[in-house]
Amino acid sequence: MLERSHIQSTGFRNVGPEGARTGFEVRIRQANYRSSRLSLIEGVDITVDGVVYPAEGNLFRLGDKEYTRDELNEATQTRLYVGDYFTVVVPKEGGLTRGVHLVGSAIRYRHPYFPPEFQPAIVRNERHATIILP
Amino acid sequence: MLERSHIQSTGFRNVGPEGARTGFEVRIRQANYRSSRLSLIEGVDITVDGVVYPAEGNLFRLGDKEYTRDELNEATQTRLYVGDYFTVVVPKEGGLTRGVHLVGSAIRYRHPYFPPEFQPAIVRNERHATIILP
Amino acid sequence: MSSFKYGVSLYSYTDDFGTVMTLDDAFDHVADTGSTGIEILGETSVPLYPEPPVAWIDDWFAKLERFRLEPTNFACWVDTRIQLDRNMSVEEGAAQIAQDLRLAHKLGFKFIRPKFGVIDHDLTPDPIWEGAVDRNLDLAHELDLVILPEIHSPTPIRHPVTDAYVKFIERTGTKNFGLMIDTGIFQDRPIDHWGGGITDEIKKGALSFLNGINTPVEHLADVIQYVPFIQAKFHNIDETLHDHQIPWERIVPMLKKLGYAGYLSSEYEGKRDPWVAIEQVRRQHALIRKLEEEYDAASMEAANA
Amino acid sequence: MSSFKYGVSLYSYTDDFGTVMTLDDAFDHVADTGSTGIEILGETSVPLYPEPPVAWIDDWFAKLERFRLEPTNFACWVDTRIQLDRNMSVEEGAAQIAQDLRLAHKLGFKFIRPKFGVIDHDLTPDPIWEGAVDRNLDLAHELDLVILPEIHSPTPIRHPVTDAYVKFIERTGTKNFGLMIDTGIFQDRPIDHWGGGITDEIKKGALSFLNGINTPVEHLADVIQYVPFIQAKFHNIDETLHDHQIPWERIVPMLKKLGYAGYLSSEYEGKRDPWVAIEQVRRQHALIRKLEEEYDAASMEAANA
Ligand SMILES: [Mn+2]
Ligand SMILES: [Mn+2]
Repeated sequence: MLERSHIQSTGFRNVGPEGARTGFEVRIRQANYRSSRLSLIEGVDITVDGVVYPAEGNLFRLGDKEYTRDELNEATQTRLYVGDYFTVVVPKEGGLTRGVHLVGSAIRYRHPYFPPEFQPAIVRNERHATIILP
Repeated sequence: MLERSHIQSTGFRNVGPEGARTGFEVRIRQANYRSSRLSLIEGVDITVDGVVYPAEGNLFRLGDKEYTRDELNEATQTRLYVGDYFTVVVPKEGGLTRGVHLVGSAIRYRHPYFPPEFQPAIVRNERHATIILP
Repeated sequence: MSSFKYGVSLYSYTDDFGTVMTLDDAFDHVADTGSTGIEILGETSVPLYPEPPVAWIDDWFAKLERFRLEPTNFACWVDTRIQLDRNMSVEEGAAQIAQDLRLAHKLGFKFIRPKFGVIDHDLTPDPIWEGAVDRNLDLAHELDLVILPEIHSPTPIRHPVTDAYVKFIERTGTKNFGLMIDTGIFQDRPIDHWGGGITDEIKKGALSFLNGINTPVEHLADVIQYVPFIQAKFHNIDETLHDHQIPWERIVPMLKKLGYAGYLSSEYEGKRDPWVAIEQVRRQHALIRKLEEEYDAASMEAANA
Repeated sequence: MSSFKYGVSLYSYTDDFGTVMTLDDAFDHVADTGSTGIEILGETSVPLYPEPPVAWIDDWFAKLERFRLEPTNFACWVDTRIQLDRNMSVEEGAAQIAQDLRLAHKLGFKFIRPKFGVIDHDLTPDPIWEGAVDRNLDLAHELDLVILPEIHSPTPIRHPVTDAYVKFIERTGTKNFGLMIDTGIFQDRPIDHWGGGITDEIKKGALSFLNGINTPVEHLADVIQYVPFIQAKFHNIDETLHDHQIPWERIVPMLKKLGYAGYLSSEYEGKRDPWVAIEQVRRQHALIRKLEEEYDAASMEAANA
């Protein structure tokens, strides 16, 4: 089972070798009521302590596979299922400091059954989450 | 998975044939942090809309087996596991009316590692729950 | 006297599913309401949709039997704006519907509800809908399934979108295409806690979502002959069994008067706090059953007078 | 320089387990803290305790490998007041401990913590404890396990109960019995949100539970030679990594000074709202690791000066 908040406590961590971190990642649950073809997800913006890391620079990971924004648009037959999570990988030299951070996510969903002016629909979440290993 | 409240929405229902109900039952999750030998549970009082149905008159059901209070005391090797629920069966001619009721439960736990003056420890819960079929 | 069938759509448990509830739990909750029918969202409830594992399908039928439930409607989607730079063709739309018909049939369902992408603010479905459905009428007939687009707020009953569906039925004479009514169209008071998937931006831009479009229940008479299934949308029922948005005290007598004997399948769409939906669905069943019994009792009395 | 080992007790996830969390999830949460050890409550975490299915045991070891965790302490109970009208005999107590030793060993644990029933307000353990343990020292030795009673608030380090355990160790010369410290004994400010199992009646009658008994951290020196494992009890750590009850800034340097190199196994016992424990445990690990690094850096500096 996943945490109710979109952003999960577990999975918030630095990436890359200790002492030479290359970035951090955030685990997010499927925030829609139905599973989504990846091509309907136009990327995810991440905010940490007020600093925005826009979708354009982030990778989207599902299982073992990482996707750029262009690759998401091609993945019409791969689904993010309800009850599953994905991970947003954010490049940032040195990673994040140890401690509690205010983390935000903005998932850009395209819902074909919403009127064109509401595309993409931005689904937001914000919470505190903790980096244990700097 | 069970509801966080001890008293569950599902499982609150009348028992006995329609039109000639003999009582009602309430489903309650294991409210302790560890599994309990049934002999450590000294019964469960139920309250509905202010009317108390004391443990002495109720049956305790785990799986398919029903226990009186004396039978609970004998069941030293049967356990109510964490993540599991039990059902309290309350005799009441005609059952309960259709609609939302205020339901309370008071589980009488005996915790051997608490001082003798705190035996049994009464664990209470209260919530609204709905009878659908009168 | 004809009577309603009672069911629950697992849409009611949105956000609970995957955080506090498994599919097994959902079956238990639905069955304990006294329902006979279960409605699912294909993509949501079926693991590895569109190709669930064989073991899961076996377990699906074992659960139906154990909980004494029959599959009712299988909700699905035609994602017309499938990619940023292109829309689905009629062929792709038809293939999507065929896939859902076959899966729904394999799982024992009677209806599918494809949700088409729209092209404008009026929620006009992408014009591929007609060709995509047309090409599937024979398959639906063969599999004994009815394809039901949903009449959903802010689209009322008397509206070009609904008219186009009715015209299609009349033109083709098909029995495998009909209308599903979502009772959200009768909402006559504002929603306090929205549990649908829309964002703050959309709420600001489309107040009809929140205020309700208050379709007169009398308009049901226009289309009831084409309505074999109803989603009983609601948002908040309090401890006195008072619904704060949906006028059941007008909907139930009208449906009874029109002889509706199909499902009322609960679609809770209120506050998304964990576990709230379980209790809300139970309240709705208590409320609608009470109103139905009151109507029946009054009819009986009138007949005996 | 010796350093702590980091672990988590699944007691931290009380109330989450079975409502929002499976055992698989718990492994994931523990591993993601960077821990190497997992502590369980036998009766809580092991299905069909004391006889888990063979398939579950296989899966247990598969999970340990997948999440790279080692089993640390296995918490268990000696329910002396087993029935309303009688207490356990020494033989029954010994059989209970033997059963837990065997199961803990089968699952790869290094320690068991039997919680004995008590006979008075001072929490004096039922006198059967000594005979029941004595009869198991050979078995514990054979299985390479250490039996650890817990020094738990309101019982401090300098107290007849602790003294009796130490006397037992000295008399028998055993290496298979020791002390577990629960850091709740160092609590020096009142608890705002209690997540333990006690009721309102007990809270009113035993304020030391809530206010803390403020055992001086210096007293650790008396017993540290007998302490191979510590439960890192805590209740509330805020966004600035400030613990509102437990003085880690005094505990960590004292443990380092005493050369403690065993586990600190998180025992969250605060607010029991769903999912709160997951984040609280992470904060505790960030806090203790920070204090340990600060101590190490200061020692290094002093050595280099
Ligand atoms: Mn609907
Ligand atoms: Mn402890």
